[in-house]
Amino acid sequence: MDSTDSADEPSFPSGRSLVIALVALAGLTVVSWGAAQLALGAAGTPVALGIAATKAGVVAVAFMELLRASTLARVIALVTVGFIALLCAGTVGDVAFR
Amino acid sequence: MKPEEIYADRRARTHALHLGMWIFLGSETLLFAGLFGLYSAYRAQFPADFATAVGHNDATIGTINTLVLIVSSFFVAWSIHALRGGHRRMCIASLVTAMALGASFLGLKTIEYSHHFAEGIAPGAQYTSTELPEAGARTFFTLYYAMTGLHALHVIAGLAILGWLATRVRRRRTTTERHVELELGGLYWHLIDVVWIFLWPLLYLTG
Amino acid sequence: MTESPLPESFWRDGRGLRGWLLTTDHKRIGILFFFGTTLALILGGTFALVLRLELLTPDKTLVDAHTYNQLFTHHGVVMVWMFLIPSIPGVFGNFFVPIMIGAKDVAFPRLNLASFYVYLLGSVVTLVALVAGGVDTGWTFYAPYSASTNGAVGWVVTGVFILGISTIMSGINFIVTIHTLRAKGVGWMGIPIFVWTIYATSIIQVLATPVLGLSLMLVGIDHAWGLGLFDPAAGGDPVLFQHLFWFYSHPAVYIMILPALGVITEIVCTFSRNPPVSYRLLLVSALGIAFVGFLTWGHHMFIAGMSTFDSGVFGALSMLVAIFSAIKVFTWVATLYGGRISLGTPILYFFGFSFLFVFGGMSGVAVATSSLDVHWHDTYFVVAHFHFIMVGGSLTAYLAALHYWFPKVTGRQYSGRWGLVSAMMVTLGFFFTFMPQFLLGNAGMPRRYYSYPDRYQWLNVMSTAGASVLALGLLLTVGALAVACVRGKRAPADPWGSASPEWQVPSPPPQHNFVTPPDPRHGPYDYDGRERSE
Amino acid sequence: MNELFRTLLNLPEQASSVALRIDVLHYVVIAVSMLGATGVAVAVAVLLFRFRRRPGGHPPVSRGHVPLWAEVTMIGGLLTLFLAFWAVGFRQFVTLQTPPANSMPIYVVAKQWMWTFAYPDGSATTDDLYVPVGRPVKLVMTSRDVIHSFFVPDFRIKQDVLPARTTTAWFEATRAGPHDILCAEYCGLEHSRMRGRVIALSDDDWARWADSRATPAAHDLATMGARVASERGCLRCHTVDGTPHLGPTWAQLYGSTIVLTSGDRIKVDEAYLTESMMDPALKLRAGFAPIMPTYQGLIQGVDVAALVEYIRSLADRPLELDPPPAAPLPPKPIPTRAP
Repeated sequence: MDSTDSADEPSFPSGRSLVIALVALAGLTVVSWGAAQLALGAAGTPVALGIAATKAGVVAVAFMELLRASTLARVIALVTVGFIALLCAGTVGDVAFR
Repeated sequence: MKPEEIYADRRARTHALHLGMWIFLGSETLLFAGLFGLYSAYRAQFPADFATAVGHNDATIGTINTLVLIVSSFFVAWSIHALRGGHRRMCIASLVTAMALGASFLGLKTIEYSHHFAEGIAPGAQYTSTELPEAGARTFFTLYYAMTGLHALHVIAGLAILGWLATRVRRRRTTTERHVELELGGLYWHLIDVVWIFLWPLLYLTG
Repeated sequence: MTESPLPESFWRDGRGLRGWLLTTDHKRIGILFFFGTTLALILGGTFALVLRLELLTPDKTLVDAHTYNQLFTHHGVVMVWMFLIPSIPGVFGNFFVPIMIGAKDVAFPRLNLASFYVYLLGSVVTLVALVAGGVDTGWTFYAPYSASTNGAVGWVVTGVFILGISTIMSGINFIVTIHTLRAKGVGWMGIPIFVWTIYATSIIQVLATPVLGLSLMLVGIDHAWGLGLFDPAAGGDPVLFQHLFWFYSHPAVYIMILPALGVITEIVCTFSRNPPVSYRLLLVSALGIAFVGFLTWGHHMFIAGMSTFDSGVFGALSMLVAIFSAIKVFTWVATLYGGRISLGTPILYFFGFSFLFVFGGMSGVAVATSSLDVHWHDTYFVVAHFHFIMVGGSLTAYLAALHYWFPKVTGRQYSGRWGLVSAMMVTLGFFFTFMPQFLLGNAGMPRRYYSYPDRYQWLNVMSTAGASVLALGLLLTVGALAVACVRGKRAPADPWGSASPEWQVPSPPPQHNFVTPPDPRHGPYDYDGRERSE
Repeated sequence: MNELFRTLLNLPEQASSVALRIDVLHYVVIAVSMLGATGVAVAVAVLLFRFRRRPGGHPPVSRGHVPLWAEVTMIGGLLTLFLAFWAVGFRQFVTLQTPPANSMPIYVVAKQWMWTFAYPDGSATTDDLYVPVGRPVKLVMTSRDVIHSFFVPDFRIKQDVLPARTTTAWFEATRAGPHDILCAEYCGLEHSRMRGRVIALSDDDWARWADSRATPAAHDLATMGARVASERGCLRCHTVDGTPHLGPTWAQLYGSTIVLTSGDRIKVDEAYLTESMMDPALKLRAGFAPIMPTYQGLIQGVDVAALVEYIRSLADRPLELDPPPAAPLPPKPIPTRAP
């Protein structure tokens, strides 16, 4: 029963897609580690966070089945990220311009 | 009153439970928001010190831990996949593997903590190390302990949940037909993974 | 008088006390919350009275400075986290939201009961602080003072943290309920505005509360073991605590006021027998307030040593919130126009509310104007401002709701005459308590002052006088309603002639809310349609 | 007009150069608020009466839907009004935040529960702040314990005073006489008694007061700073003649713009100098090692003031070698009330 027999929803991720996701995540981790060794200086942090965001996306889509979840779930995901960004912006906007 | 009386059918209930879980996950994530806010503010205040302090952290352990959590996350996802396919034993096996990985994550964390304590790098007032720049490094490591500590608490909770789920599957309470709790528990474990995916570069890489 | 017992209703389930303590019926949980929050109101009110009496004279009147500092701290903590935040959602939200959307219960009944017991636990832990030495930090727990003071800070922050968990639980419950349990044919645009405001409130609760929980935990740990994250001596920055605190606590203001705005909408429509002049505007403004409320926290910190840049940004953003509130006010007034208005206690409360809320809100615009805030910040002007919103707004609306839904919940009517008297006493008492405080603030009397220069005395005396009238008014309300519970005339299903679903079920509602399945053909404000079909 | 409103609103006297301007905005905003609130309440009352349910019922009124243009005008109008408040208010706020260049610096140290003031002439007072009328005064403030807030209602100024950081406020008294100083940020048991007075003096009173402070062995704050510098061993790392050494030289340091390790540029002013004594690593100058210890709690407000004044006095010193300042001078007693 449990949403298993639901025609109107996209079918469950296949085992293969899970494996692919795992490989992708491991790969990105190594890339991120490598990038850190290059000492990119100022660019280092954005790069690292960019990769992290990509990985988070992979986990959300492949493992957490975010695309199968309801729209509200996707909205929540976005809002959450947005609010963390907001808080950081507010505090940095204070410290940096003091 | 009984759930059956409230909802039209079980699918409606499953939907509701998923919704509730997602909202809860959002709330959980914002628990870390404050720490991320502090981190970015202090980093803007002591850029140089933070860089040095990050460099002082053992990137190898951090990276291994990242891989460990990712793989454990995979096994949790796999356990759901297995159960949906009706492979009960494989489901249990992958859950146990995931738990083992989670435990080893905590093990590595403990080793790391002990190294730090040995160097007098303890949170807040207990911070005695002098080799690193005084002002920034102390703050960095206090935040480091707060962030990783809060995360570790979630890992422990996650392990408990996974254990509970494994026994439910073994006792045939959670089955191919109805396994919403497995999906929800999985979501929680993946969130723990996602949080760490961000903590790792901030605390180990961007030196 | 001999009177047949009330019809079968949720009040009786034949399980006695167990039936109450272990109930998962949203209506009963609402009642439990009513008793919890009422106790909190009485406790916090008592603290307030002692504070007011102390301020009768420029120096010691009743208590010493230390006790005074603890009293205003606990007054704030109790009122904010044990009364205002859970009051309307916990009591009326729980009771009516499911009925309004045609559901038999909330999405997670057990979670709902749990949220009550967590609330209870949190309250107890918070109050333990009173016997464990009290806390004198003020409800804002500003570092580094909160870390250095020797009070039971740990107890209070833990208690508030637990209360936060309860808030999040019920927030999740409401959002999911409104999303998944609307009866067939009840669309998003077919639910009463009150449901929308509870929805918006829940969103804020779920998103903001964790941030508060974390920052309070940090303060607690700092106080216990010297974490030093906000302690300048350890390179920490106390202003950052203020950022975290207000990131929650400003939105928290809207947690407290949004449900009140929903109640007012219901009352205005019912009593004027007019649909809201614009349903769309009301719901947009509710969600707007919820969202923009998150962008304005910095206006609490203009003179805290925050960067001028932030002051500019937050000052401008703060002005937006006022717009949304103004939209609501205009919609209510326009809704009255052309109505067939029957006068009753609830609508009288609305009359008081209309002045108090608008002036309170406008004084908010005033303090958000940065150069003026420099003079007003941390003076009694600010105290008066947020009491206008919290008491003149939220509490007034809470009392209005109490009188509006009393017949539905108890199945009995109360005396309109006593309702009128108490409503007037509450409104006037409030007015004379806090109007003088605006003037005190202008004159420059800082808040949290135990002793003050003599020139401030006459206004303080006036304020205390008003406070005692307010207290009497509240006692009178409680008394009148208590009497009505046993003596009141039997109330019909729909005494006010409303079209909203909760009035279409018997008073008091049966155990599973509906005798006949809810009829979605008529919207909650479709008065004529109802009449025709009856 | 002004007097009428000021009395109505129970505002204190306008004793600073900014007070009147701020009050005028105050009048406008409060008037608008009052009118708005009363307007709404009256409207409600009228409607409640006009449309009350009567036995016969009143003739039905056509209530068309609110046209979009009406909504837009209403919302737009209000938004403009509020943003106007913000614009005017923020400009005044910026004025309040930026002291005039020619203002006289006075160093303020707050502690539970008293205010100490150190003047350029090396003297210090407690709780009473003496200033000349008609001359801008810049307060360089720091706290020794928790957060306090320096509030002078008559001047319409207020500024939180933070530990381990300096905040500044400024005012120009326009009226002689005492003006209350109140602590506005809750700071513990005696918070409400942490009061002082600004004693604004007319020019000749000010001169007389200054003389009365002057002792036979009079020397100004800068000289005192030179003494403190040698006593505290500052000169072991900092030179005063431009010779490079462990720490940045003080010659021509004040007012210059330096580059920090973070890469940011910063102008060296009272705030930066004080901050660097309390938390040297916070804004470390590029090219120097973070070796300076913090003086937080080790050095009194007056000495800090003295050092800063001394460094100020070296601002236009020619960069040539000459002997560092004379050996320690006899310490000068500084009047401060025991905590």
